Amino acid sequence: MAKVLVQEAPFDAGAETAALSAGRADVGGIASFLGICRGDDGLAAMVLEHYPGMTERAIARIAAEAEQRWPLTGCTVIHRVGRILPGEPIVLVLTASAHRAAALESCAFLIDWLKTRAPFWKREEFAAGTHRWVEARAEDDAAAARWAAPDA
Amino acid sequence: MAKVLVQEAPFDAGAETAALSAGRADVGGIASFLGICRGDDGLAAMVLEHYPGMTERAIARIAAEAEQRWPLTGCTVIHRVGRILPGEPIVLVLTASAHRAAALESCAFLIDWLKTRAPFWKREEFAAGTHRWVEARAEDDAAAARWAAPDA
Amino acid sequence: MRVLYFAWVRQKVGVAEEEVAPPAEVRDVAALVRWLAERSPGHAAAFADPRQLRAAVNQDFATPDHPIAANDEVAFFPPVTGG
Amino acid sequence: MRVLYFAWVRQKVGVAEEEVAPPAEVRDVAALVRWLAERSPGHAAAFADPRQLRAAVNQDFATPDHPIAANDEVAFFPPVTGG
Repeated sequence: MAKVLVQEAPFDAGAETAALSAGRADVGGIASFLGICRGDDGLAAMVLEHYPGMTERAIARIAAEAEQRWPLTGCTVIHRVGRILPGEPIVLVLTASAHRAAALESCAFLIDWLKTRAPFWKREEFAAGTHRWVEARAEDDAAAARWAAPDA
Repeated sequence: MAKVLVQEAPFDAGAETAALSAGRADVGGIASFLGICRGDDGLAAMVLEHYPGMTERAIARIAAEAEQRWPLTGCTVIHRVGRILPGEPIVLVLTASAHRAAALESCAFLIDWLKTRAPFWKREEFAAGTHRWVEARAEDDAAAARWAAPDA
Repeated sequence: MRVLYFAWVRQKVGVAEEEVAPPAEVRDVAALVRWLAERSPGHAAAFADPRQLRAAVNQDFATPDHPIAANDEVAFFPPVTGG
Repeated sequence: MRVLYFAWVRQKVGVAEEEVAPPAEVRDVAALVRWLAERSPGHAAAFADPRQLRAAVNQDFATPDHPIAANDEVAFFPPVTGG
């Protein structure tokens, strides 16, 4: 059963990682992906909007799919919302398993599916005072499609 | 230029991760793999031996290959040696890039090549007082071969 | 029926959510889109190109032919861009 | 020539390293293995099955046909198991 959090507050990636192996000796590897807000093109801030209720539900479903496909001993997904500055973390995906391949593959799977199946929207605010909604990228759809399933 | 450390001391995965994005806004994602000592079959400790000098050289070469294949903004590899207890971390691989695919793929590449190309040897010590050298696994060779290069 | 809007769909419609009571012949998501588009110039702008919209019914992604009922929660938004 | 041994190769040989001066006709890694195997029962046991050994010359992995010279550092060990 994955730990899923959607929150405005920053998170402690080190503490979350340690929690997945604390007090147990069956974890051989923990893979993680930390998504960070880049400061391209004079970006002043990223504002992340989401669909409360559906977001948690969608992430839990994606995590359950990962747990069905790979033998995980733990899985944590934390996604921030609200206003995020360049250099600040946005999302953390952690997967733990007895073996590294399961951890690495499921981590890549989770972030690819999160990008295309969880209801978040990013608005970029620029130093000049302008802003724009980030558009979905065809590469993200292609990355998610690599993991195609009957329900995809 | 990757940061490569071979050491007996534990490492701080959170601090190493933070260091890859501190003070810069061009990092979009950091992938990591943390290898942990499992306590299978009554394992009391794992003792890691290495070839001082060649180890650092081999890891630096593997990291340079990753930096040539993917557009990384940073790369850190820390591998512990000496006596390690079940539940303790053994190895940390971190890769940072503007985009997640480069970070995720290069992280998987690094740990796969580390397993087959860096001169470390593991001896397992069991509660009963017996010990045995860990044997190389065909799966590790197969995983490394996925990334085959002209020099592989 | 509760209808929610997110991102630029919300900005164009002008509200984040509203209670609506479409007539009985509005039976699926596609019909609801056509019916909502008539409500105001903001709605018309938001729903001008349905191919740019995604929908959820009761917090699950839904296709245009997905049936809707009086007590449903229906949401409209652009393709997602999280992660 | 400095020769290093690691893991069970070291345990079987009984020392971690030694200085050796093989004759001039010992020109490659494979010949050095045959020559070292004669030095003691421990060496013979360590080098009994060369297919289970890996070698490095001057800290780079080397194949059996890799040439060796007087000032080289040559190492023998089992397949690696780090990570």
